[in-house]
Amino acid sequence: MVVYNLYILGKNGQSLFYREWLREQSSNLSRDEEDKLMVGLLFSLSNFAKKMSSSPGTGVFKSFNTSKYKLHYWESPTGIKLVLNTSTDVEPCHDHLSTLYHHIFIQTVVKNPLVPLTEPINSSLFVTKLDAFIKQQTFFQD
Amino acid sequence: MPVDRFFIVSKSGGLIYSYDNAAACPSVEQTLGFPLPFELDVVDGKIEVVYGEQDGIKTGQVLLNYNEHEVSGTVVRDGSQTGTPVLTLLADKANYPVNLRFGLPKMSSNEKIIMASTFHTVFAFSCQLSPMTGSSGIKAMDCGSFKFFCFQSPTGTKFICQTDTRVTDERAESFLEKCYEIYSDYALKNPFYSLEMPIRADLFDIHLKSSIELVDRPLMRS
Amino acid sequence: MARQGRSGETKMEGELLALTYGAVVARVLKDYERTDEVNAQLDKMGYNIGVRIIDDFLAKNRHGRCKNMQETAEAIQSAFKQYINVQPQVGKWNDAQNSFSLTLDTNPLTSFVELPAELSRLYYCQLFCGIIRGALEMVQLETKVQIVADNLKGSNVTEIRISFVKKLVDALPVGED
Amino acid sequence: MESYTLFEYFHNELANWKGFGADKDEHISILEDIGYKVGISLCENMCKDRPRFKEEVDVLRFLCRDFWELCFRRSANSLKTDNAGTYVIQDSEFRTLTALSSGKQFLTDAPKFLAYPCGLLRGALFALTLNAHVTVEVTQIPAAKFKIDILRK
Repeated sequence: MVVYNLYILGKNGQSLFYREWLREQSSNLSRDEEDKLMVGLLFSLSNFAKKMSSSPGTGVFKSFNTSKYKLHYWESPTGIKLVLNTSTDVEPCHDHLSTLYHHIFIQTVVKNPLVPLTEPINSSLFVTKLDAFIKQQTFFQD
Repeated sequence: MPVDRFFIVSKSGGLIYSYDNAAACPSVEQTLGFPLPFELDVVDGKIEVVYGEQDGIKTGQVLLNYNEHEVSGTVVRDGSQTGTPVLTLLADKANYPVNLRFGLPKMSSNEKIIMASTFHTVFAFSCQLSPMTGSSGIKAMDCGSFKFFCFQSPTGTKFICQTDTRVTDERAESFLEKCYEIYSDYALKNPFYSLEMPIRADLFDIHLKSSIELVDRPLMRS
Repeated sequence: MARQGRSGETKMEGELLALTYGAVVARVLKDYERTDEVNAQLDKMGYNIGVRIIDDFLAKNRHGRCKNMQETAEAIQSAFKQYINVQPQVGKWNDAQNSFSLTLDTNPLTSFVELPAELSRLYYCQLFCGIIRGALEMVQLETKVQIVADNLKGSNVTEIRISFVKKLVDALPVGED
Repeated sequence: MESYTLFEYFHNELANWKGFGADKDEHISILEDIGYKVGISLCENMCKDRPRFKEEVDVLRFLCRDFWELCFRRSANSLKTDNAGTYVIQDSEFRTLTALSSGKQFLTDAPKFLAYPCGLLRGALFALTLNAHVTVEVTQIPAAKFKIDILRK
């Protein structure tokens, strides 16, 4: 079980944060371009889930996996989007993403007025806590 | 039936086969006075409830009928040439009370074509964004109330199905691989079938349907 | 030294907020000539607080987005109880069910405040309006929030009116389909 | 207590507010002044049912325990004095700084988050009949070292 990388995107698709722990293939795009692609992907998938469900409001995109990775997606009610890519054997980890948001993002980003909510996060405290959190998880292997 | 929808998408993103057995969402009909207790807006060319869920009328539902007349897009088919824009009618107090029916319309053929092409693009992006080398595109997707699976043949044709949440990845994969066999037998081997064109072959339909039923049976035993 | 009991603690905390707010209002009044400018500044402060504190509220209550104004009203009611220890009443719905009033019988911000006559155009609690407006905007609701009854101006309650304006659509960055 | 949370977000807004004064120094001075006024009222209220403090050091102890608890949700870590009117209060996790960073990041912004607290302390001391000069030093967030000089008449 391995954690590859994490994206945090803002309410309007802004790039807020990116971190990678293990990545063997780059997309050959700039940070900005890759985030935009990710936002577009998530937007399409969320719409897709909404359109294809047979009961209104129940189709919510949560995760997908390919042959080599699994993408876990969690969105806060305020529109902040968390994307975590892991190896395919990791179970859905929405609880982990929501904990990350509630205990780390809120405590170090929302509660720090020096960090705007619409720009890349520049809080080293956030990064330290995030790293420690991810490394503690059973699905993280050094 | 755990398989709600099944599609085949050609390697260039065109929809060449579609099977839709998704349960229709029950519609809700209500007679309402002015002003309406919920908010309507145009979303993707249709009139949708965007906020203000009440009394069985849910966010995301689309307006299907206005006073017994069918609503198509944003206009009601009331006999006039182009139909009358519904939102204008609803804004006028004099037209009340009104009888409105809400629900989720069945996917139109056009919507399916667009869906196929969107999925085709998303599939490609999922490869591009992979942090590991040699990744395929999306194989399985969890959407809360349903799952979505995709099998891409070595030639780039995609076999896609939408199922309920009980279906496992393994069962879906074996189902889709079977569909690929069926496609290869009853479409590709059919001299009257042209590649990348929609499949219209009875034998294909028959074999596909029985394959779908097979997905059911093991579940009924458990 | 005796430790103060729970209710004593809550009361003192409420005072910390109320006294701080009072001193801030006094300062803003000094800096701006016109009271409507002061109201605007208090509203802006509230808005900036609202766009952040909403996450705190939703996280602590594991709340998702509300589906209609009734749920929204209940959530705001519960937020008032949580953050200022006073539960307002919700009522006076309009026919379209998209506008309501929050009525506070006691207002912790104004306990020790007496508004002089020359400041009759000041909306002392404008901060609340900004907070509510900012918080709701972050969950895609554009609303109009106003004080319609002020306990510093002869009313025995503080009444805040919240009206739905429109549902905001999640925007994509420029350049997306 | 959640009502403290609202105060925290409000204080954050004040620390970062661009409307107090034309520059950083004025901003800090205004915040300190607001804190001073509030500190006086708050402390008077807290102490109205208490017996008078016997000695100056009792006042400082009250400040770094009870008053600290009310305003900053914890007790300060230590209180030292030179017995000649100067006191040093250390708090290793000062409440208004803990969300900012844990080190040097945002160090230059720290004064904005300490101005109001310094004012509170100065006001509290005044309420307890002590005129004091209150300053604070931060070399590593979130640890703060407050220096209180009691001014003799």
